[in-house]
Amino acid sequence: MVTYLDNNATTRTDPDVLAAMLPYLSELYGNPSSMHSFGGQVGAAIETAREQVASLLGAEPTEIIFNSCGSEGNNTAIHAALAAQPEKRHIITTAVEHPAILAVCKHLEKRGYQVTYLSVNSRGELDLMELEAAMTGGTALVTTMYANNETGVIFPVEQIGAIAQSYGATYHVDAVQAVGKVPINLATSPIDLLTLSGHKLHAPKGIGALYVRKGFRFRPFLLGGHQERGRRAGTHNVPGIVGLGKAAELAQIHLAHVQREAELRDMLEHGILTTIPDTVVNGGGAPRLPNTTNIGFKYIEGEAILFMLNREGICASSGSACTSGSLDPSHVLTAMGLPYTILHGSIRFSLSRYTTEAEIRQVLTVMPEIVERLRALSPFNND
Amino acid sequence: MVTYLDNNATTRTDPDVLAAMLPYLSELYGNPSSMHSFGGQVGAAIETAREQVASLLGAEPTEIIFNSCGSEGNNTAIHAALAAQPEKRHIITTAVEHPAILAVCKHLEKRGYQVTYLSVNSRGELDLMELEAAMTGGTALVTTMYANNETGVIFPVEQIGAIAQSYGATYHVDAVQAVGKVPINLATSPIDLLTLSGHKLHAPKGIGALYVRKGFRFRPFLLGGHQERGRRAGTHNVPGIVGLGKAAELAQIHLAHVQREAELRDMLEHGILTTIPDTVVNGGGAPRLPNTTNIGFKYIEGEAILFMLNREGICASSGSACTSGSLDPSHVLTAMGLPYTILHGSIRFSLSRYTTEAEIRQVLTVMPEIVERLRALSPFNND
Amino acid sequence: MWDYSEKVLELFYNPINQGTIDDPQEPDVAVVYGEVGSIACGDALRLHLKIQQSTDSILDARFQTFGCTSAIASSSALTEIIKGKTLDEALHITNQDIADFLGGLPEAKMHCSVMGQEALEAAIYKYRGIEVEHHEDDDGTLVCTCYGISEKKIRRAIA
Ligand SMILES: Cc1ncc(COP(=O)(O)O)c(C=O)c1O
Ligand SMILES: Cc1ncc(COP(=O)(O)O)c(C=O)c1O
Ligand code: FES
Ligand code: FES
Repeated sequence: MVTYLDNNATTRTDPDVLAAMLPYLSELYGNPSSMHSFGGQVGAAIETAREQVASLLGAEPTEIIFNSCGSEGNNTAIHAALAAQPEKRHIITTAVEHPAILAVCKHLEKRGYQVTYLSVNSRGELDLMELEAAMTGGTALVTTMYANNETGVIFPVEQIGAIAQSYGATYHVDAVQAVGKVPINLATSPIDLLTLSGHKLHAPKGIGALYVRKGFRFRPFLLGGHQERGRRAGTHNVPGIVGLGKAAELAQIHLAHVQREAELRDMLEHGILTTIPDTVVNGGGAPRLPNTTNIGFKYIEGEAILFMLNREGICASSGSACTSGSLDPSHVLTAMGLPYTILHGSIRFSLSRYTTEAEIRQVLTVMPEIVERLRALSPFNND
Repeated sequence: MVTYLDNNATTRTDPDVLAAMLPYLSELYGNPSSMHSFGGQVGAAIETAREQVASLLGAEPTEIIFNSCGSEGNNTAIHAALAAQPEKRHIITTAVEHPAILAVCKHLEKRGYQVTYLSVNSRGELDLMELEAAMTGGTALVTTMYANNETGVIFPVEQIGAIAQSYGATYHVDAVQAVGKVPINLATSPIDLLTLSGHKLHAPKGIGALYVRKGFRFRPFLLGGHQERGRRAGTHNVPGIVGLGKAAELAQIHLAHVQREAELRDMLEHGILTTIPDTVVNGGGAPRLPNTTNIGFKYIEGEAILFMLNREGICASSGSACTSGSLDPSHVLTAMGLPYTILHGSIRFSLSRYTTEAEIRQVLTVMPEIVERLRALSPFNND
Repeated sequence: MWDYSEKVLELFYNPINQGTIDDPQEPDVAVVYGEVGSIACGDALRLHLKIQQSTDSILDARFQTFGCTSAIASSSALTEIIKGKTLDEALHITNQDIADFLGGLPEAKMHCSVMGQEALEAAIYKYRGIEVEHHEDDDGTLVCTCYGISEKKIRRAIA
């Protein structure tokens, strides 16, 4: 068995989630859009799942659109927001968003949109004054994360949303890393659109959802059939939807115990910082998700650390999984203005409800020697 | 148990497919983009699936992009084709395409594109002279189905592709209904882009693939992370991909026995036509998929027939599943210029490799009485 | 996950010839080091050579590397390859030789081997008193040079 501390990359499908899905991967294979009751009965399962997801978010079931992943949710939200106010050509986002936001914004810049990328300070926090200063009457969309995938730093979404609202801009939140880890109540929030992804909260890969506030003039991104009340074409991913519903239900229960994850995370952080010199918690001074820590190990390189951890059966990451093919340092840590010694040597550990104290102890046991060995190789050590 | 004759709407996930997926829904939950070998090992499974899908199509593995469904494939293909030749503003498609093509074309018309909708004759066939006449140097894209979902009528894709090619247009084929039912060899074809959807060939819902010919200047539709070599963002739907790979492998084996399906289909057609008066096979004169029949029952209404069949545990459909919320007659049958008596009273039976002779006999047993009862109610009967 | 060969992983987990070389202050023996990269670009290699002056050959080689798995393995491989070679022979070693010694490198990681070749050149040129271009910024901090100077060589290596 591995020690899996890479839950911000993806999570284990909860066995109860899989159990809920299985009938829809075998006997109950009908198409919910079909006219026969064999297909129709599946429709009821989808509506139950919609209620479960809505309940986790404090939303209404009709405000939930099922789709295929967080990236689709982000792409869809941006396009929908621009379509809702086509005369406005300005977007505000942050420098530390996920590629599924940044790549769309870069693309739109080529199409004549103006994009403001808000900066973050060394703790990974936004400056709301900078946001206010960037807002104009031509701002169609403000899109920010709820919590950062690399550092876990939480943005003040309520305040950001209030500012967006006062300028008549749509506010979209990429909550892929936040859903299931912090309580969210959209009923009382200024958030218009919110993205979540199943596989980050113990549902399977290949399913996601987009929250669209009731009354929002939504335009679909994937065009075709009338599924999801014409808001997302494509035959329903019934097992995935049922799984996401169950996962949402379980996440809601688990939210009450998330403090345990934070305690294990703190134990990990404290252990590393006290036993290994020249280490620092990136974003440590800011409000953070309970499950995430991003630690900089000076003078050594992240990939080398990961391979050493890998040999011990410990899964962690540097940067986000979907950019791990790239050799550039994390755009998030770069935006935080961290020194090079930290930029190239930072590791993210992300816990889940399955993480045990024994696993944390294992990391604390092996980590000092790994760092020592790599530092012994490094020309920069003790320079 | 139901008699499931709605396999063009969706199919049962093959138990072997589910078995192949299960490890990736439980222990092997890693993200293939991660740096640790726990995630990395999953990448190998994805590449195996890619080879399986490529093999079914006579394509190379690098030509396969995994995505979430047929609708996404169709949306992506159209956008990619237009992005590849941005100066060209003309699209040619047919009047009988799936909504996932037609809705995109309608949308693009509003954006300044010119779209030609080729007509079909009463057998559902295209006129290649009409295609030739519509082609211009400004035609960016020709997009047609391989086989129609409602009638099973097969288009001459090789000939269409040759014409498109000679005018420098991209040729996209919506092969959602054809893959696994007819042999396809893309190595020797003029097809540039081809869409398939897993749940139509005994893979689960929520997974699809787009074939992109090597050398085609592809632009992604879903932007974000570097998955699928930068061609489709979003964490890989690993269980879905593995399932699609297995389903492709099984489909290739099954292709050798598809004649049995055609025989059962012919038995159904022949039985209905000989025992029930005023019936006709829509598209019957054209080359068709082995598993599909679309039968017009004059003087009665399709939905009523479906409900009667449903009471007997028989699943069939009128029109396509994803437009079944709509009350308009099928756009496919309408384009074929069929008389109103047939337009409103047509039923599609679509078989699969699971269909048994007993099931066909059951339909043949109940159908005459159903039609008789409904006709007895009808004011048009024996007009 | 990078597709590293067994050899890469072996030399990463158990690198040979790591460290520095003390100058023994013996006649006919010189100790030099060559350096490429910087902490800013995420890769840096300091290659130490012990040279027998009369034969113009390499008696010993050691490395210090800040970098990824393949950078560490490439450095270790390089020291193995060049030991016993004359300096002229060593100058003919290409990054492809390093990659071959390692049983291949992923395409995106070829530059890690280029770094080895460049450090070797730097060390030998320094020993021979040949000026090498320095890629220092105005304020004296190293800018990211490993891509700038390596781009063509990477292409050559991949082609
Ligand atoms: C011909 C055709 N194209 C596209 C689709 C859309 O596929 P999906 O439902 O997987 O998005 C379907 C089926 O619904 C179809 O029959
Ligand atoms: C903050 C954030 N947004 C979006 C995504 C994309 O989600 P998915 O991989 O489901 O497309 C991720 C995860 O990869 C994420 O961490
Ligand atoms: S009478 Fe019911 S649909 Fe028209
Ligand atoms: S040394 Fe730069 S990635 Fe290996």
